[in-house]
Amino acid sequence: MKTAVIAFPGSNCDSDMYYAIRDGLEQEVDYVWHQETSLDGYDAIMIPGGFSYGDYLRSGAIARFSNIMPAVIAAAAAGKPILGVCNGFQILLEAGLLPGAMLRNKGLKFICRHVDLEVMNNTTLFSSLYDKGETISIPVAHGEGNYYCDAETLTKLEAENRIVFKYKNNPNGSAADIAGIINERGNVLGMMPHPERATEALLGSAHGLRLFQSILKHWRESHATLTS
Amino acid sequence: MKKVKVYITLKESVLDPQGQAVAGAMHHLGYQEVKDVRIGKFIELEIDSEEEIDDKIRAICEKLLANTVIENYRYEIEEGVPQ
Amino acid sequence: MKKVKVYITLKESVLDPQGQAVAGAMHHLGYQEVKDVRIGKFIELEIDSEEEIDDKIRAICEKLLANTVIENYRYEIEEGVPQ
Amino acid sequence: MPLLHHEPTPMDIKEQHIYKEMGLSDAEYEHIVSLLGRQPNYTETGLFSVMWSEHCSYKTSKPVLKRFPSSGPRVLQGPGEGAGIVDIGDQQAVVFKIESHNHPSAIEPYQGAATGVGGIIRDVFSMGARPIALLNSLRFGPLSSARVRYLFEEVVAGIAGYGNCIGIPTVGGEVQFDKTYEGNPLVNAMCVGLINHEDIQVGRATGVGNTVMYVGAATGRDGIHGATFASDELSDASDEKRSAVQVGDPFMEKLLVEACLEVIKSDALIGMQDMGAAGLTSSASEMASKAGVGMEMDLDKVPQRETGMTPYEMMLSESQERMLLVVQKGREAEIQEIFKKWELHAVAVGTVIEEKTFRLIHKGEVVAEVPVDSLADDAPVYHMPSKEPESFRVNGQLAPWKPTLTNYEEALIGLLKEPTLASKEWVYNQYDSMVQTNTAVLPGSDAAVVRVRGTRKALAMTTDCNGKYLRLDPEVGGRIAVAEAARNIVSSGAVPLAITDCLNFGNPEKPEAFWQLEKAVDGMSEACRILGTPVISGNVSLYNESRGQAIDPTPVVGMVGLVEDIDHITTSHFKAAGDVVYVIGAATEEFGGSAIQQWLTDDVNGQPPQLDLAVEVERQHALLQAIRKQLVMSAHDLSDGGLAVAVVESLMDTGLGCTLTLNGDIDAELFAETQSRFLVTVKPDVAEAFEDLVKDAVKLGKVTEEDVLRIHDKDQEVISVAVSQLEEAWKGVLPCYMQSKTVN
Ligand SMILES: Nc1ncnc2c1ncn2[C@@H]1O[C@H](COP(=O)(O)OP(=O)(O)O)[C@@H](O)[C@H]1O
Ligand SMILES: [Mg+2]
Repeated sequence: MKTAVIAFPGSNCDSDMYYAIRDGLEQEVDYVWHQETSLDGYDAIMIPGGFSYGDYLRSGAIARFSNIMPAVIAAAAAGKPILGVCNGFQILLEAGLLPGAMLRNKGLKFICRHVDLEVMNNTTLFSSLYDKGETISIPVAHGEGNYYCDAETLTKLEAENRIVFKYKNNPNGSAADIAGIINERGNVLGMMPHPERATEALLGSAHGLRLFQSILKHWRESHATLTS
Repeated sequence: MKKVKVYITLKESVLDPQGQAVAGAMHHLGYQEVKDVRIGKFIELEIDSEEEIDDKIRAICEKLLANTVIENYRYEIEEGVPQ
Repeated sequence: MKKVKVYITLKESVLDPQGQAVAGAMHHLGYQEVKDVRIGKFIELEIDSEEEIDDKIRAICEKLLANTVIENYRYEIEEGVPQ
Repeated sequence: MPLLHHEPTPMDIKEQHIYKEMGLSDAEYEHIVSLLGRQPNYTETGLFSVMWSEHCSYKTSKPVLKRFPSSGPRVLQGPGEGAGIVDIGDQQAVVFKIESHNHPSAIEPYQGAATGVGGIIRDVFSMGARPIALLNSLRFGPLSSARVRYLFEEVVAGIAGYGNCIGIPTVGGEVQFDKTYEGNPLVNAMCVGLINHEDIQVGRATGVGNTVMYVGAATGRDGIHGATFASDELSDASDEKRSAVQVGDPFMEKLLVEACLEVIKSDALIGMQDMGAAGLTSSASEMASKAGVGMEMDLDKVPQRETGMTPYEMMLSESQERMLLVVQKGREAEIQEIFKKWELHAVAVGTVIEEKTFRLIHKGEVVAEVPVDSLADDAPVYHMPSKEPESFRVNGQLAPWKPTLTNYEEALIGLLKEPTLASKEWVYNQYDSMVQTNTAVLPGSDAAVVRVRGTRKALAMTTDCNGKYLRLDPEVGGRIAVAEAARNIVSSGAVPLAITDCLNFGNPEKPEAFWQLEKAVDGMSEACRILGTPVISGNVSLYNESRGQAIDPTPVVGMVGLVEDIDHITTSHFKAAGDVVYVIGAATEEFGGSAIQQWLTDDVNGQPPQLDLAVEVERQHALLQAIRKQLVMSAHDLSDGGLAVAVVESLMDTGLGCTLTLNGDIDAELFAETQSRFLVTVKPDVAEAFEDLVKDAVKLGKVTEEDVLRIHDKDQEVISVAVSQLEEAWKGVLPCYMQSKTVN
C-alpha cells in the first residue's frame, strides 16, 4: 500500500503521520506538497494535523483552496481511503467532503491530552480491527474541535451509523460527543484525535496503530480480489 | 480603490462559547445589565476594482471569509477612498 | 434594551499576520485586486440600561473586549431595540 | 553625511543629550565620538545604543559571566553563538538556550510571551538545528490579584499559541507565584534542538564580495521605544506608529524553520543569523565583526511593512520572524529557489566588504558608517561595585525557624493548595506536548524526556530555580538551582550534560543587587563544576524591579541530560502495589525558605537548606546506576514541600496508595527541604540489590492497592487520607482561580 501524506504550509503533524505509516505500519509513504496536482499511484491519502496557513481566519479555510485539493476530491470520488486528522478533519469539512463545521472548544482553551474514545462503528475500512464499543486512548491536541452540525445532519449521521468515534468524556463541547465521522460512501474519515500519535507504547498508547492496520487490511483485501 | 467592510457573525442557532464567556465576565465585573454577547469578525479590505464589485465580494465572502454552515455575513462598500 | 455594536481593530502599525494570510489566499483565488486586509472583531451585545451607558460600554471595551495596547475600538448604540 | 530633516542633528544629539534617552551615558557617548573621530548622527547613535545595551553587550554582567565553567569534553559550542551545542554521540548533538521576555510580557502578555518563544526558536534553528522541544519558566505575583490572573492566563495562551502552531512540543517548565514578582513577572522560554555535527552553522559573514540576504517578515516599526524625536513630526498619530508592540507570526516562523533547515544543506550558504533584539543591527554587525570583515547594506532593499521608514527605524526595529543570511556571490538564485518553495522571498540587501566598516545606504546616500568592531566589540565593560546587604547578615544570625504543627493532614493539604505547589495541568494541557511524536515523558514528571528518533537515545530536560532560597542566600540558592535541575534529570534516567541559564535580577547599579548576581553565579558555577554540567548558553535580564523593589534573584537553570537507552526512562509516578518505597538521604531540621515556612508565616527567613555537593554527586551517581540496572520503578526528587508533597505527587493519577513509616523528627521528615534527596520505588525482589548500590536509601514502606496515603510517625498514624481527596485539592487550585474570564 502506498500512502500520500499531504503537507500544507503550516502542517506540523505531517512527519508524525509519515513515521506512523513508515515505522508503525511499515508501508511505503511519501509527502505530497500542496502545490502538486496529482495523487495518481497512491492507495490512501492522509491529511495531517497542524496549523495550515496558521489556522488564520478559520482552521482549514485557506488550505482547502490548495492546488492539491481537486485531486483529493477526485480520490474521494474514486473511493480511495482518505483520512483527515485534526486540522485535516477541519480541511475536509471546509472542502465539503464531510458535513458540519468546527467551533472553538467550549472551554476556549487549546487542549492536549490523552482522551478515551468509544468505537461506535467497527464496520468501516478505518475501524475494522477495533471491537464495537471498545474504549481506546488517543490524544487530542486542538483549540477548535467543537464539532457542530445542524439537527438534520446529526440525525442523518446517527441513522447512517456514520459516527465512528465518540468521546467518553467530551473535552470540547462537540455535538453528540462526536470525535470522528465518515462520509456516506465510507471512504473519507475525519477525526479530531490523533491516531498517529498513538502508535507506540513508548509514547503512552499504541491504540491508534490499529486504525492504520485496518486501512491496510482493507487495501490487501480489495487488492486480493482485484488480482485474483 | 474602494474600502470594503465585512461583518461576519455566528448564526443564531449556533452556540457562541466565546460570547458566553465574555458575558459571564461582564456579569462578574458588575455589569449585570449586559445580555446576549455575540462575537464575530470585522474584516476591512481594499479592492482596486469597479466592475462587478458586489459579485466579487460576495464570492470572496462565501468561499473564504465566512463558513456559511455556521456564519452569516454582510458587507458595506465605502466609496471614494483616496488613493 | 439597547443594542450595542463594538468594532475592534488592530492599531495601524501592529502586524496583522492573519490579514496577511487571508490577503494571500485571495490572491491565490484570483482576486489580485484585493489589497490590505485587516481582521478585527465585531461584537454585538444588548444592554438593559439607560444611564451612563457610554461610560459602561467604554469600561467594558477597555477591560474586556479590546486590548488597548494593540487594539482600537469604537462602538455604536442602536436605539429602540424591541424587547 | 546627509540628515533626515526631522531627525536631530549630531549637534542636537550632543547638546540636548539625546543619546541619554537612548540609554547611552555621557561617558559612552564621548567614547563613541572618539571611536568615530566625529559626532555620530542619529542613526549611528541608535546603532551604538542598541549594540551597547546590556542585552547585546552584557556590559555589566560580562565580568560575572566569565566565572561560569563553559567547556567540557562534550561541548561543541559554548556561549557566544545563538545557542550552545553539546555532543551526544553518533555525530549528533543537542543545541539549547533559554531567554527572557519579561518586560514585553508585562506590557502585552500574550504577544510578549509568544514572541519570546519565537525568538528562542530562531536562536536554535539559526545554528542549523531542528527544534525538538520547548520549555518555559514563569513567575507571577499571587493569583488573588485580577491583574496577575490576566497576565498568567495570557502568557500561557501566548506560549501555547506560538508553540502549538509552529509544531514544536512544549514539554516542560515551571510556574511559581510569589509577591516578589507581582509588578515584574518573569517569562523565560527555552528551546532544545537536535543537529548532526556536519550541519552546524555559525553566524559569520566570511568571503569579501559575498551577498547578504534578508528573509522572512517585512520590517515594521515594532518595538522602537524610547528615543523620542525632538521634532514637530511627533504627533499623536506618530505616537501610535512608534513603540508598537511586536506581534508574533508563528506561521511565518514555521515556514522559516523549514526553509532555513533546507538551505543549510546548500554549500552556497556561508552563514546565517536570526534578527533578535537589536534586529538588523546586531545580526549584520556581529556576523561581519566575527568574520573580520565589513558590510555594506542598501536599506532601500529591506522589505518594509510601513511607508516612510527611516534608517534609524529599520535598523532598530524588533519585527519578528526575520533571518539574515550570507551566501556565495552569484548563487543567490539557488537560495531564492529554496525559499520560494516555502512562499518566502530572500532579498539581497548587502555585500560583505573588506574594509572593516559597517556602512548603510539609504536613497543612494551613506546614512551611517562606523567601524564594525566598534559596535560589536568595543562596548564598555563595567565592574560594578558590590556590597553584601545588611539584611543578609541579619537574616543569617536568626535562630533557625521550626514549625509547630499539630495537624499534619491539614498542613499537607494546605501545601498542595498553594498555587506554586499545585498541579500545573491547567497550564500544560494547553500546550501541545506531543507533536513530533517523540515525547516519551510528558509534563507532570520530574523532567520531560524526548526520544531521538532512529536511535535508542533520548534527551531529558527541565528548568528549575527556587528564588526564595536565593533571597535568603544567593550563593547557596544558586548552587541548589543547578543541583535541583540535575536531580530532576537523574530521576528521569539521564546523565546531566550541560545547562543554559537565565539570570533574572534587579538593578545591577545597586551594589546589593550586584552582590546577589555575583554570589548566585559563584554558587551556580561551583555546582556546575562539581556536577560536570558546563554552562553552554544563557541570557541576562537585569533591572527586574517595580516601585524600586527588586525581584528575588531568580537564575533559572535549564538543563538537558542524555538517556543512553530508552529502557532507562523513569518517571516519578508509583507503578504497582507491593513496590517498596525508599527515600535516599535523611532529613535534617532545615526549614528556612521552605514551603511550609511560607505557608505558615507568609514569609521566609533564616538559612536556606545547605547543600553538600559531594554528597549530591554521590547520590546522583548511585541512583543513576540503579536505574541503568533496571532496579528502579519510579524516582522523584524531593523539592518544594519536602517528602510529604513528593509522595503525593508520585501517587497522582496512579490509582494507588501507600503506607509509610517515618522514624526521625516527624516535622523534618515530612516538610523539611533538606537537599540531595529522592523518593524511589523498587520491586521487592530487587530491594536488596538496590540497597547494596544506594547506600543512603532508607526503606519507608510499600505502595498499596487501596488508594489511601497513610503515614506513621514511628508507631503512631499521623496522616490517613484518601488519595482522591489529595488529588482533588492539588488539581483543583489553578482551575478554580482561573475559572472566570480574566480582565486586562
Ligand atoms: N509552565 C510550564 N510549562 C510546561 N510544563 C510545566 C510548566 N510548569 C510546570 N510544568 C510541569 O509540571 C511538572 C511539575 O513541575 P515542578 O513542580 O516545577 O517540578 P519539579 O519540582 O520536579 O521541578 C513538571 O513536569 C513540569 O515540567
Ligand atoms: Mg522534580
